[in-house]
Amino acid sequence: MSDATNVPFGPQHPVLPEPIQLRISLEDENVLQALPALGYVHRGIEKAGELNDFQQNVFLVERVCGICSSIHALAYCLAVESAMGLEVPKRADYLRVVWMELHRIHSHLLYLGLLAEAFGFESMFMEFWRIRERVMDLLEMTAGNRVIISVCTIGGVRRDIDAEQARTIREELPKVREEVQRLVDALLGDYTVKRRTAGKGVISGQAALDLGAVGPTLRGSGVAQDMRMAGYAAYSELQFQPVTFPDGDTYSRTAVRAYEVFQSMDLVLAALENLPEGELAAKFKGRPDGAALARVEAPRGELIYMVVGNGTKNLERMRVRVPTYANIPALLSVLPGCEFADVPVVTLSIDPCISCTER
Amino acid sequence: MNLIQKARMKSPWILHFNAGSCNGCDIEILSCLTPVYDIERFGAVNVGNPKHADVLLVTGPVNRRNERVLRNLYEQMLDPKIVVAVGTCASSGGVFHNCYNCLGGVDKVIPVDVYVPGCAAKPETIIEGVILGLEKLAKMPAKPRPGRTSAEAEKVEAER
Amino acid sequence: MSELAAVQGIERIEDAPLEGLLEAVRAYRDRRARFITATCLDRGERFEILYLFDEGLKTVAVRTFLPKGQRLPSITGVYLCGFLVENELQDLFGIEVDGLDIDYRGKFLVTNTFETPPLLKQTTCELRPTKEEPS
Amino acid sequence: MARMLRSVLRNALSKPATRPFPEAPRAEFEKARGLITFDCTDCRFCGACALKCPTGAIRVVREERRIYFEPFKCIVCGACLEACRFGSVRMGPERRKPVYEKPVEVYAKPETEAEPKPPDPGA
Amino acid sequence: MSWIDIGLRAFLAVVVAPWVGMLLVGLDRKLSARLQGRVGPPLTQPFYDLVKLLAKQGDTTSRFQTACLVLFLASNVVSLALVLLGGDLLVMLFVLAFGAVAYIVGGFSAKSPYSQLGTQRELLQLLTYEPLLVFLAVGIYLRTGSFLASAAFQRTEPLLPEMPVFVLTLIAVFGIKLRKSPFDIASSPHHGHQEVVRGPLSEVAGPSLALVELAHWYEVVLLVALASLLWASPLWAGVLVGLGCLLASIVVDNVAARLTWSWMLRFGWLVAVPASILNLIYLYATRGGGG
Repeated sequence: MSDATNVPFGPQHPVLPEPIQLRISLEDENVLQALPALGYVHRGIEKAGELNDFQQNVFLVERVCGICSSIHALAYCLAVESAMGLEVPKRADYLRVVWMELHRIHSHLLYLGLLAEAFGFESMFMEFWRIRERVMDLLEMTAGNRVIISVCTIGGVRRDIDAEQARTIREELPKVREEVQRLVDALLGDYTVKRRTAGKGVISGQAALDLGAVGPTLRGSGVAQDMRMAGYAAYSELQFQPVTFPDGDTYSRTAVRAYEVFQSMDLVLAALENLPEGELAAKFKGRPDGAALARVEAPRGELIYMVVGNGTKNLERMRVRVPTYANIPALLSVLPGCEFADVPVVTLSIDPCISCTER
Repeated sequence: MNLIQKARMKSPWILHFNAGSCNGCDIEILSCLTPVYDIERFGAVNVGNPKHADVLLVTGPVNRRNERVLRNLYEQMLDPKIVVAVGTCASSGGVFHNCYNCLGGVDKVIPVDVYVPGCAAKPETIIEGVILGLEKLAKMPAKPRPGRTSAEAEKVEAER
Repeated sequence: MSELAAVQGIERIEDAPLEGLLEAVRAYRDRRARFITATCLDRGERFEILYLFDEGLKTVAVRTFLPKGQRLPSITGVYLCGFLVENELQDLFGIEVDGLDIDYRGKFLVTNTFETPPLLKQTTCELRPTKEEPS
Repeated sequence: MARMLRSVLRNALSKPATRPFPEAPRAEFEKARGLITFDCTDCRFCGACALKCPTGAIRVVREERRIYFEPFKCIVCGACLEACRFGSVRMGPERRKPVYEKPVEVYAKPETEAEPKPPDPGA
Repeated sequence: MSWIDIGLRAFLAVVVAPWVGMLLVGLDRKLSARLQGRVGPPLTQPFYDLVKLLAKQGDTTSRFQTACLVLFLASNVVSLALVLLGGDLLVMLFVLAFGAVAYIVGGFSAKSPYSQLGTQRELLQLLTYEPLLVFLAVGIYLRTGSFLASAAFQRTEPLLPEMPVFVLTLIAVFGIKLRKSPFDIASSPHHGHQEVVRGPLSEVAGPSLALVELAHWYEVVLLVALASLLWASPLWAGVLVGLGCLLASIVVDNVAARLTWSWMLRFGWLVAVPASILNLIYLYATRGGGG
């Protein structure tokens, strides 16, 4: 076997929950080259965003990606609000933080489980997803739906968290935290896990910046950059320090996400603690006229929405730049030279979200 | 109920294909496998290989590029088989009804046996959907159909 | 409206002529700015293209105007990671990009089965393919 | 590995986390977004719900004084609920069940209920 | 051995064993589920899987591969019969290896790249566990003076206390043969959450896949029988040793990630083989004492 074998990795592949195709050339079990073939999830949401009413778009953009759905909605709402010059009530800002961070917890737990499954650690996958269900219950209790929680609306939020629910969250999160702590210790301290992740797919900090990487991929390479530092919603009033790990390998990226789970729990509790009274959503008249750009931190990294309004109920342009889109070049730069067995692990280490990427 | 019907009811092997979904339904399908819902109680396992599967769970509104992939996967599955469209998008296109690259529902491409509602479909509903589909699967004829010739199989493989 | 006056959330927009685009982008590269993405708007006669960069959590932009029918120089020589978005421009706006590092030739996200590129204003909602996708 | 060993042994010795479903389904959350139904008693057939619906699941025919609702297009976002000024849209926490055929639900004013329903347009 | 005895044992090996194997496989799945905090499938699940696979229509597996799988199944049955009839362990190993090679040849005959890659890994697995089994046979020979399984069965003293390393290598062999972490390199059982999908079985479908499932049932019983040679009298102690090895491999499966083939080869040849040899040296040196 001296000549290269071509393996079409995907679009339907059990390790990948989503249809992306990586065309991989292998020499024995070593990857020579990997190129993505996209387009299996491209729906045309940017165009649909111009055809819909700008308020209906909130529901559309939530479905760009189901895993970070509410964060998409938040980014869109922030962009439209800033284009319209709307002031969001304080309570809505804090409630947004609660939901966004709950969403981040569920997304990161999902990632940790999927990564474990990528290297055949079934029981670890099951454990993470078992705990994740408790966060999903919190989301369903407060927002009425498990995955696509649909809480953001232009001007504020659509639902309230009452005292009873806030108490449930405050009681539940420390228990979840304890279990996650135990599992994260088991995951990050495990010999077999270290063998499969440490030193795999190394991206240096400078390379990550040059390739435009964002989010945990960037922070896993030791670059402390997190859009929450920019202080949208209520983040400016909450204590916030980005989590970084220096090594730039799969292990570091996993560790960043693991510790961000704890950080998010702290943020949820802090936001509930300081939850001000007040309106849920600002009333508004009129339509967006003018352009605005909003950058928020989704679980996978920096998410950017740019809206251009023209004074009608339809937008002139809705532009979405999602985190995975920015992380793919970094992924492609590390795949050549990997073993084939490491391809799923390294691919998952950027936590790819293809439905985001292709919109 | 004879033995074969009972075995079919008790051993649904699942293939999951994401035909352009937002991931919401996909993670809910994965949730079905996990301890809280544990679909393996019903003998279901996610096999990830069309040749082994009995139940095809499709999510998403089906876009132009994966239409062919979906059709091939359906072709490669051996009879008897059922198709479960999971979620609103897979049933009718849902929120993507005016997206240019979407066909709007799995039933535009392959015959669908069960529609599972929800955006995203809840794990309980997905389990109910699979069970509902199995009732249909068990009743399918047990008569063997001549297998695909190897030349045809190769053609399908080449297209994949 | 044929061009953006100002964009909320973008610190400054620097106009660059088409031939000076690469130089302007390279200046950001030299300042170690992180390339975010490019955004294209269909402005009738021409395209308005914004290249967004991150400088310490601030967003800055280089803007250029591309008359329809002309070719766009690729920035992949400066920022390699631009290849994704430039392929997207080819697909969705029908812009031809010169010197693209990894070129999918208009088959990146969609195969060219539409009469007009999907994101152009003239393309309407009832967009259906005009020919079969080549297999 | 030792830590994981403790974890799996604890699992083996304690009750499984699995919810008994479908034998004993768990109650839905009070505020769950589930079943959308229409109550046409006060409905003016203004079509605000259909206009706000992001998926086109609702079709209001004023002349027939009927609402055609396709539940398998509905994403249960609740936009219709917020749009309706007459309280005609209801949302309950129940889950909608999977089916073999996609139905089209037809709603009319209670007094016109006696009339024969027109054939389903989507069926 | 009388003819009745032989007939009874053959009946045991060919007819009763698969049912036992089915229950063991079911137990394996149930236990794995419980370790993961789930309820898991019923014990008889493998049986329903088999019936369903047999009733599937339109097998797309190539005839050649199906023939290879029939050989694989047959070799497993014959190997088991050889052990239960007290036959020569070396012959048994040869037959077993023959079946494994048939399986590999079948895997290589399929065109899919997953099948190709998976089969290469399968070959490496064969290279890892085969020497361990040969050393086990040699160990038994050094104590009983014979390669016949019957010699081990008739021995009154347990072999285990003098051959502790072989229990560990057997657990590894269980892991490799039953496709468990960290050795589930070529294919994973039941769920193909693997970069090579289901490796050599990627192209196998319907009734042909049922053959593999059936062969798997025999395989489990065979492995338990091999382990039970280490404590052959009373026989229930041996069976307990076998089940203990199975249990250990299930637990290891649930506390370890899948590793790579290079790790497996290193483990096999740099750890397990030298340890086996050390144990053999000890057995050789104390040859007179044990008798």
